[in-house]
Amino acid sequence: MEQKLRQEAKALLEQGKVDWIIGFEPGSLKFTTTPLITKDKNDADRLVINPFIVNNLADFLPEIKGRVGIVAKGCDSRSIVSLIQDNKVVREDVVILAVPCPGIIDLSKVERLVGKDRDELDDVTREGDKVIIKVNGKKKEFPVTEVLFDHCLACELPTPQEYDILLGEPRPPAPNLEVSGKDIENLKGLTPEQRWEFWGNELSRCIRCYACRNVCPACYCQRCFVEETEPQWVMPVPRWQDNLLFQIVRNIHVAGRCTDCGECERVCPVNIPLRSLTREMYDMVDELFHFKAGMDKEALPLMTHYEQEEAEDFFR
Amino acid sequence: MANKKVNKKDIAKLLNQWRQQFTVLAPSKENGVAQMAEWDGKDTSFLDWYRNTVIPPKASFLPPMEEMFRFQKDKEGYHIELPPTNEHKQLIFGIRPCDARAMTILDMTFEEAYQDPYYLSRRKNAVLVGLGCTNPCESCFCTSMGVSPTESTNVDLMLTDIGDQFLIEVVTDKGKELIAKASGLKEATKDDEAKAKETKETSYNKITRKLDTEGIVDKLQASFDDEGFWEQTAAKCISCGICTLLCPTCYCFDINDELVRGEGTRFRSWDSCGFPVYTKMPMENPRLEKWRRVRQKVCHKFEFYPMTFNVIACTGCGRCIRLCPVNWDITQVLESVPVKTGVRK
Amino acid sequence: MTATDISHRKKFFALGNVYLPHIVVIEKIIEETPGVRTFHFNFKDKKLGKEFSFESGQFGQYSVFGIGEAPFCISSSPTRRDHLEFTAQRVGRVTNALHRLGAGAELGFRGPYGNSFPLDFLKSKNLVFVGGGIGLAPLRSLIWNVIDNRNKYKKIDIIYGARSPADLCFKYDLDAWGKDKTVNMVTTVDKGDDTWKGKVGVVPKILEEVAPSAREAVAIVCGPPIMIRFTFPVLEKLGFTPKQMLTTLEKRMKCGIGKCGRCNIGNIYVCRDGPVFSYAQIKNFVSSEY
Amino acid sequence: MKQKTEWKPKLVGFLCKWCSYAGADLAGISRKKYPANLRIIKVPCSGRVDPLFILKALRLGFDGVLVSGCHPGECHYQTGNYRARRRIAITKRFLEYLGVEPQRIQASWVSASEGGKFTKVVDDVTKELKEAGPNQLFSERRGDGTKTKARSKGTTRARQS
Repeated sequence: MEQKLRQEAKALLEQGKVDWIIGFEPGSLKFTTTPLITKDKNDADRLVINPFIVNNLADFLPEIKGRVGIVAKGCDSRSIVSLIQDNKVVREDVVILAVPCPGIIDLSKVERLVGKDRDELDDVTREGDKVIIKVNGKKKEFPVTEVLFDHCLACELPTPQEYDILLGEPRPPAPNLEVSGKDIENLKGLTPEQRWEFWGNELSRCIRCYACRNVCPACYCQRCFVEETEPQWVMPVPRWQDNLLFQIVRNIHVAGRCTDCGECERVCPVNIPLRSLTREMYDMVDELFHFKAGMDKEALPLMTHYEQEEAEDFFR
Repeated sequence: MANKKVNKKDIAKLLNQWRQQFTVLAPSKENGVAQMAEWDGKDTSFLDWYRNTVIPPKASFLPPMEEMFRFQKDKEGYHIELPPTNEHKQLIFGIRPCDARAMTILDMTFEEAYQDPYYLSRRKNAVLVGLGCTNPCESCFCTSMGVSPTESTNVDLMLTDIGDQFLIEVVTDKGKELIAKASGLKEATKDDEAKAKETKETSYNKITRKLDTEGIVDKLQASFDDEGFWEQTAAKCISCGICTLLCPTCYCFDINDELVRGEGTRFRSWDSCGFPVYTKMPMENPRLEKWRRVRQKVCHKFEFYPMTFNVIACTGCGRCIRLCPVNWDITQVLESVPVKTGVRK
Repeated sequence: MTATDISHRKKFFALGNVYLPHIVVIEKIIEETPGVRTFHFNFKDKKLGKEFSFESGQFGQYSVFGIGEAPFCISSSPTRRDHLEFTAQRVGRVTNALHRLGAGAELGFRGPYGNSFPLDFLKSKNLVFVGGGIGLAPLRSLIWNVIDNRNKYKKIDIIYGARSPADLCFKYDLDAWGKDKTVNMVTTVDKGDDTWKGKVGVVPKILEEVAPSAREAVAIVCGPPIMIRFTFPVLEKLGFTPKQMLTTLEKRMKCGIGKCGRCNIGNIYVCRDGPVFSYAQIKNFVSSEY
Repeated sequence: MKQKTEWKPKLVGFLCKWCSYAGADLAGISRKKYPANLRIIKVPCSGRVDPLFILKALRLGFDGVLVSGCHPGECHYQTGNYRARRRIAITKRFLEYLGVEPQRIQASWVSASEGGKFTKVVDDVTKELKEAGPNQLFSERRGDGTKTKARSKGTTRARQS
């Protein structure tokens, strides 16, 4: 798969079919990859595909000028489709190099599983449905479902639907909503007061680095409402009330564009369980409006569209 | 003063003695995020898990947000009032040498020219008890920044792991006082000193990430206008504030007012040069482009700070590398700065 | 360079805290142009007002309580001290709020901050003031300062322009300087109207026409960045050396004392090391971000 | 005799100028009584109401928010009220999930001629808000991170260094 990707990427640049290639190259730390954004065909040899290609590269599309060949897992491809729906990206300007994705390994889960930090591990490899973790020379084996990201467990589209070049065999979806939705179920078991307190607590750690927003392909506004000063909607200080207000409104604003790629939760430096917000919104949008972001290129964006009769029960 | 030692299992006792006089802050890990937090009087499990905090200890001196003053309006006009002064003294237990050095670097900015009363009063009232690293992270590169993972330069007391005990180096007068008021400490023997020396050497050699900063100021100066280089360097940056807000030497801040039902407060809060609005003026923005902001971040630390204070504003703590959403690695960036002959212009 | 030595600067802190503002009262508001107002103010505490001193070119941080702070230069002259003045264009959160205030309203003020025009260097020289739009505000403090000490300086040229006659600020000053026989006052607009009798053309062009001599002269330039960038080359053509050209720069500032980080150009903090710079200094900045 | 004044919920209403705002006006003219606890903000269309407005109102301490627009099919701009319906629907549901009392987010269709309906809507909403009690969502008494231990899932080793 990797070899094919490198060849295709190189060819795309050589033939002038794209100006840029966006993919992954090995990162500077163990078990990491890093986005590679290049115009140089020689860089194509650095491209990799492995169980650690975490980033949703669609995030870079709106800011890049010119035609782009982009490596996309299923979730990334949904973000790309969503951007196309919103006229942020022109379909003809992207060449989607589709990676059928067996799920990405969540190193935080690995750390919790073996009680060691990621840089203390000797090796983490995936073999089919198992993951083999080597620590202090000893091998430990776990079902891969124990270390995949929650959003990967819930994945409805491992192989991009919208693509130009398919790398490897398509994988059928097999969402495990029971496991991936455990956190949300637990939250729903609490009283409203407890839930509000929970979120207040969680957001009290927020330092307002805006990584969740900046890493989100659905958050493409030139100027975010938190940065408005006339009026100042949200105080730009990291206080739980303002943090929570920011996060709630951000979630509502990306409703119908959030593809549950899980990036916001992954990048949060203070471990705020943001996916418990985004996924609930995702399910809610599906339930109310039968809409899933980025699944259908022809569908009208959620907030520009309506049905005559829907979601009316609470209107007086 | 001769060095002391303390049994690891007596650390709680020691901290409780200091707690009489200080608010003791120690590594704590609520919700999986390590930071210096008020010690509960019992838990010393951090001695096992603690490598370094996510939130740098600067947060105890330059908090993520703080009240600068309050204001009120009545018939006579506005009245300004300082927030209740926080006279309580902080003892930071377990600060790593890289972060302790960062405090010294921050002192330069806050003491220089105009004194910053908020930061300096906290700093003056605080004592730092360092704890040498024995298990540094893969992302750490302190030794390249002139910091040893066990050095005692910027703390008041320094602890070094010597097996079941810690060797305690008394570094400053403040440290001397701390020791004088503590019971249950023993004199360190020659053997202990030798063990500590060994720990220090081993730790030092565990730092594998290297960065050559020789001539970095000149190199950056020569490449300052190399737009192509900076654009390439900035390409994968997402302009979030993680690497700056969580950097132990970053100090940039924002000032904002809030008025709620006649009660006003002016806040100071962490800010980041990575944000586009940071330099935005109504009519123009000198650092609108991402590459300009990335350049500012790199050059502030490795070019401008050395020009002004003769010291690089980076201690190699590695947080920016570990926590970056896209693995933007400062060591790689600095190594890729093109070598150019001749000075700019 | 190391950090600017500020030991000689007057420190005028409330309660010894550099961030605390003093309360000042707006005494009068003059509408200069639509969207630009000059505020006359005095310290609420009269005693403080007497103790306060500043120099031409320095600025202050003004608070509209509950809204925030913004920096403006003190646009009145230290030689005329019955009140202080600053001029603000309505462009953002703080200036919008300022423009909603009336006489009698209270503001916060801290300062004076920054360096000032080097009066010793200007002494016994011919002075060429080049201003555009609201950029006349900092020059104005110096111009009055110089006029009030007229015998210390030689020839004075003032070249001032704005987009249209309606955009000319400080018309009362322009009149006064126009009548002053010891001053050569040239006013220009980019685009005139039926009643306009002055020159028409952008400031750098008019400057080239007026062609003041560079001999024993210093040019002091302030205006929008685009004007400043086009004015320096004209001055160079007229024979001015970079040391003979001064300007004052504007950046986003929050603290005003070189700490908060946003107004730097390379290792220079405009608030602490400036805002007055010579073109010779600017040329040496590591960054071209001025 | 001293009487304890009854607590009245503060309500902010975003009213479409083409219908509900006129409806409220009509209610006023015809001297129908509705509780005086409603602050009205006139909007060009219910579709103008960004969920941000609703959250901001709650942040400022309003006990409830009412968005009122034209009946389906009667929007001056054809589709504004349908779009509003989607937004408000997800806002209400999402806030409920977060623990906000559902009574605080209210919506209605009121035409320019329905002065009576407007009065009733405000009455009913006020009653419901009385049940919900004062809005303390953003007050320091709740959700203060320092007072309670959270049940976060990020428990052990993640991000410790």
